[in-house]
Amino acid sequence: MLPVCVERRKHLMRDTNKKILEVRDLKKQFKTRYGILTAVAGVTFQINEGEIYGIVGESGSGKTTVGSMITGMYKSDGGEILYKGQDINKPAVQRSRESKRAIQLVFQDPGGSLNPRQTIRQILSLPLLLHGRAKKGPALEDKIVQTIKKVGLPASYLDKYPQAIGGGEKQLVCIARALAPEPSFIVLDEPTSALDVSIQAKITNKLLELQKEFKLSYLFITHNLCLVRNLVHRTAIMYLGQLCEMASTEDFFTEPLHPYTKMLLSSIPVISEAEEKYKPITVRSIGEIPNPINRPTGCGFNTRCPFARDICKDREPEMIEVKDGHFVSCHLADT
Amino acid sequence: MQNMALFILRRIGYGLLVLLSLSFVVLSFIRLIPGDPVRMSLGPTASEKVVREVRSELYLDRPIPVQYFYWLRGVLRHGDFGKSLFTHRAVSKDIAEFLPRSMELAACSALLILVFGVLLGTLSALFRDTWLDNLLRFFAYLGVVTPPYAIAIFFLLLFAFYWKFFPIGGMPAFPEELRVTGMLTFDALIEGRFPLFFDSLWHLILPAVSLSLGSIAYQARIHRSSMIDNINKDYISFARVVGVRKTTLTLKHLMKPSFIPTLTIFGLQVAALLGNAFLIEVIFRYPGFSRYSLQVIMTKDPYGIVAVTMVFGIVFALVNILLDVGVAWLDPRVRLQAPE
Amino acid sequence: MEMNEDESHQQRARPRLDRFKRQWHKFSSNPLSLMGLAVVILLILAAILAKVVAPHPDHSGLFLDFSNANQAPSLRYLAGTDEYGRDILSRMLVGLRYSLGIGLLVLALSVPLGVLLGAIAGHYRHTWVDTAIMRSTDLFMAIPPLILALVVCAMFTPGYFFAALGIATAWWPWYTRLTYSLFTSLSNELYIKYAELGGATHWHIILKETLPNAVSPIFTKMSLDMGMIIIIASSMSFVGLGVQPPKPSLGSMVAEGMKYLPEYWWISVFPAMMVVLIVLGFNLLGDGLRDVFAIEEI
Amino acid sequence: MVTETRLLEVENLHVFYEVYEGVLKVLNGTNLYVRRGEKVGLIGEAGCGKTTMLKGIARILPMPPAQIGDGRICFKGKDILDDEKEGVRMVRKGVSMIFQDPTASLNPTLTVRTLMSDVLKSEDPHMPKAKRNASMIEALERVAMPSAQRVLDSYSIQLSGGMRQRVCIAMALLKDVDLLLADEPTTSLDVTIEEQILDLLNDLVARSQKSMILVSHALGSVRKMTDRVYVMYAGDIAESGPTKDVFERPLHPYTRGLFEATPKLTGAGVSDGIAGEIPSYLEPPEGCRFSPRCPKGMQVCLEKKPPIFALNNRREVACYLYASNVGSIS
Repeated sequence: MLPVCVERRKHLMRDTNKKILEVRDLKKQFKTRYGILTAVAGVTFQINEGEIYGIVGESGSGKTTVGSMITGMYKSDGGEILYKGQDINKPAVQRSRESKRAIQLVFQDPGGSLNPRQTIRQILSLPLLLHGRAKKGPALEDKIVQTIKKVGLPASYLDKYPQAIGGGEKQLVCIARALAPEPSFIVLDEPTSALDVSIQAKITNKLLELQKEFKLSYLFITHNLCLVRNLVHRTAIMYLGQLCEMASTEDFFTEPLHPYTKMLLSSIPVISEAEEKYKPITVRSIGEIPNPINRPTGCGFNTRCPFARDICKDREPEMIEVKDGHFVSCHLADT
Repeated sequence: MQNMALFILRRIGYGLLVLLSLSFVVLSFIRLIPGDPVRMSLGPTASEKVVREVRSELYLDRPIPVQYFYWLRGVLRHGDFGKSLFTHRAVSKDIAEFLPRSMELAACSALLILVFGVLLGTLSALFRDTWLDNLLRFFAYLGVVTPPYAIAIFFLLLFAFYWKFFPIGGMPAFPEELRVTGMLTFDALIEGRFPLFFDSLWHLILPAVSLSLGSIAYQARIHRSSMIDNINKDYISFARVVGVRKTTLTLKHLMKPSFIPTLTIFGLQVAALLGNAFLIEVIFRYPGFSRYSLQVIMTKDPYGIVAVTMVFGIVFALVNILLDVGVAWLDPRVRLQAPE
Repeated sequence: MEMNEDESHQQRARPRLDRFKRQWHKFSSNPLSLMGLAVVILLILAAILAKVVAPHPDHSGLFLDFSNANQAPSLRYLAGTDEYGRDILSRMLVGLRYSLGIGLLVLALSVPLGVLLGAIAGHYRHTWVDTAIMRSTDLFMAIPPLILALVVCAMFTPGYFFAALGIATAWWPWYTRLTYSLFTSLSNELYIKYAELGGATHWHIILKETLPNAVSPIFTKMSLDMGMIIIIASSMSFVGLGVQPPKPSLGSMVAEGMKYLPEYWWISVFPAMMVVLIVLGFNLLGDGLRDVFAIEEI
Repeated sequence: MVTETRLLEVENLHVFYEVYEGVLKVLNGTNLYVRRGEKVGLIGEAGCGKTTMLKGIARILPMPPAQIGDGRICFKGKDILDDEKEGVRMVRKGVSMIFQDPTASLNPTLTVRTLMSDVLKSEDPHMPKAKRNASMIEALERVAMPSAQRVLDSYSIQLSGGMRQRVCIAMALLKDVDLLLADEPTTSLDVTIEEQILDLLNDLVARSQKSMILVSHALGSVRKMTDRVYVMYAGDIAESGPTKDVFERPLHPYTRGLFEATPKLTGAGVSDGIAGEIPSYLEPPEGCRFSPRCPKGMQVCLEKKPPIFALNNRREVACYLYASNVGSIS
């Protein structure tokens, strides 16, 4: 009979649905004047075809670094990134043309991700030409008009400069640009947090619509838990470069197991009585997020965890599957 | 403080490296150009043998790296920058004689730039868009636009010839026994020779002012825009709302951050000052180092030119290092380099 | 609703023209900038038509007329005459041509080289290319610009082209530094990261993505520098390192007039005033451009 | 405990900005009041004039672009707008404010000790140094600052976001003020740190009977912290009333749209938001400024600016839908 932990690990690997992206033990460190900053310390998760996978975390949790490594912005310091089984864990420049086309990215700040000196037409023509979706000339023009119509913007916007349109519309152009090479996987790095509530709702609904229409899979990175509750199929939460808990969104919000998830859920200010009752038993937030340069030993959260015990200080917890599809990385989880 | 010392050491090391490579470039550059400086300085009458002799004495006939080696050894061992063909004596003597006089002029102008630049800048920033601000900005504009030599001529016409308020130029004779630092005004002061002190100061005012007027104007403009930037910053309104008195707010909270860009631009101004001084010294017949360097450059005197570039390079590097230290002291973000 | 959208799309609005109209509107709202532009255009015209406009065109060459030397400004000689009886106004107009010429020549020599090196160093930052280029600019900027210009210019036989070459050797590093800082700060803009991620060629990123955003500060610096260069050029011709006599240059005319202060003050004063006018024009124009482009950035 | 006397009353306040393109008519006759000991919320999307209102009250509106038109701001019964010097003196004594970005609120070139001692010196120049040090340490301990002594000697860049905001709160409460204005105090902080700061603010204000205006576009923090709330849209007050009441039964179409568009923890999906864009202040729409985007827009809304209809239980709403049932809630 296999020891318990190996049994659980085997289950982790086998999965019925077709996997589009799998990340295994991904690591990333940055050299700074004050020492080595561990941004990502071993992260493992999979994303199935047609699924919206959410990564939630506060600043310094490393969620954006994970997203950047998947799109090839940084070189990672270890671990693998498998896109449809093929390892693409190297900077974008060295990746195959196919994987560069298949994975696209939408940044948080719409204003900063559009070149102010180019018209929307020029902005959209770059991805189309780069990934061979159209040749120069009339075919390109039709493809551009078709791309901008996908996100519901009128063709007259093509002759405008980014400064001339509103924040929400700029983000729609960024989404159109990500759709241009007809990718199958899009990394969305806090796409709506720079926008107002009402425009945020429009963009979120448009993303859902596009996901169904083009059978895309998303990696949705954000710090806004309410947004994740309404948009994402499976949620993971990161703290100080490590995954703490991973589950289907329903389980994640109804039965949080990891103390940090409980603390985060109870700290969110909500706007309706129903939500108040929905929150787990309150775990009061104490202490500050530690400096990633001198990480606490053992579990990253032990400096702020009300249930921390000696074992948490010296040994790093392992990711265990407590219930079907519900993984948690905490020594006290399975008691 | 420890990383401040490291910061300075690194800058000095780097500055030396740049100066050495500069000296090599300039030395080889001179050797490559046509024309024979030795023949030019000794005149057509000198015999071929004498010319060859002088040339070998100055290692001019040897390959460039060898000549550079001997020159460097001379500099490092006993500060001998080689012989100037123009003044027919050791270049280091020329430097000792002329450099302090220019330092005096440059220091005086630098002081004027800093004091009046900041003063006018602050005034026109605090009284923004009033008549005073517009007046100061008009003069600032005039100063930036008028070349130093034009200012010198206008001042000469107005104060020296027409009103005869200031001397026309030149400097009082430098009594030999007084030479301590080589700066006439300074030596006269510390020796207590007040009539000489005032006389030399009087000769110094017109050249210093005309040299620095343009820079004062530009400095005032930079300081004014930096003050205005900082007035609208959140930390000023927060300090005001929380209850900091208006005077403390302006003198400490506003001045200190606004001084950072001012100091950086001041560094560039002083550097440009060293360069522009040569015209002023020519117009006012001021026996300074820039005039000497001009003559040396015109007569293509090899060791003279190398020495001149070295001196300007060293002064330039020192000024930059001093200012970097000043900026680092002013702005903890630079000094402490917080981890990102 | 669907139909007229396509129609409006057909008659292709010219985005670039709209942007230029907006910029012109902002530029012309500031009277000072307009004045600067007018002065600059006037000077350029005067320089081109110097021979036609000048009252005594032949005075700018070999000409002696001791009978009316050192005449005070009069109706016949608006700016008076110098010690050889040559009309100062016409010599100033021809001198203007040389001053503007040297300004453009220096920019033509230093800007392309500086911007190219700065762009390459900025794009390939933190590589050996970056260190090589930027350290060599440190070398050229180790001594004051005027001294370097003098040293280089004195190497060759004094002349108009070599004076420009001298100033250019001291001037190109400023453009390398400016372009380098622009390229490095633009490199962490998200649209540049996006282009790199997508696999765009280096050539495309430098020319099509980064340079258009760097052009406006460079352009503003060029017009501000024009004034500075003319001051330095006139200072050099003051000591005889520019245009050789008898051809007129503003700097040398001021120098010659020095000897006759204060009696024949006009020999020095009028050329100096012309230099001031040139520099004033370019500075006003430069400030106007900076305001227009600054608004563009926000 | 909230008393009836009105500490602050803003009546018909007009504020406009002269900018390059023209005149931005931001506040177009806005009314607001705060009773002594009451915590009032001000919610609305970015650019709706919340910060202009606060800065107008604290008299730190940058005067060259901003202009205060007619209208009165009565603080402790006295209008602080008519007599410039006296008004500002009263505000400086009785009102304090904290800003959204703690990093930008602290002078980067000065240590925390210099910043705080300057405030104390301006207050009472003859206070001996030892006493000043003691009150600085005490102020920092009041905001639960770990290792107060080390923080005093460090620069703002050496502190974390949460600690910087605590320093700002400590500085704001150094002098004994009646009204604390908080302009989005926790927007730039993480969720867990935000909760600590909000609890801290709650204790400090409640314990010392101060009144507070909390401005935020994060609706949850306002619901948690305030007794009464104003909803602002494009420079006008859309509606106001007791916080619990407004959050449970929003009346104004804009408030309804806002609450529906905000994603909920219970996960009932997100509405499609509010159609259209925020109007430009250069030529604000005639009548009700929300009319172009309002699903229930009527003809009268387009012509005339809706007055504020007072319903019972302190509820007020500026919308013609409720013109008929003044005094009762439909």
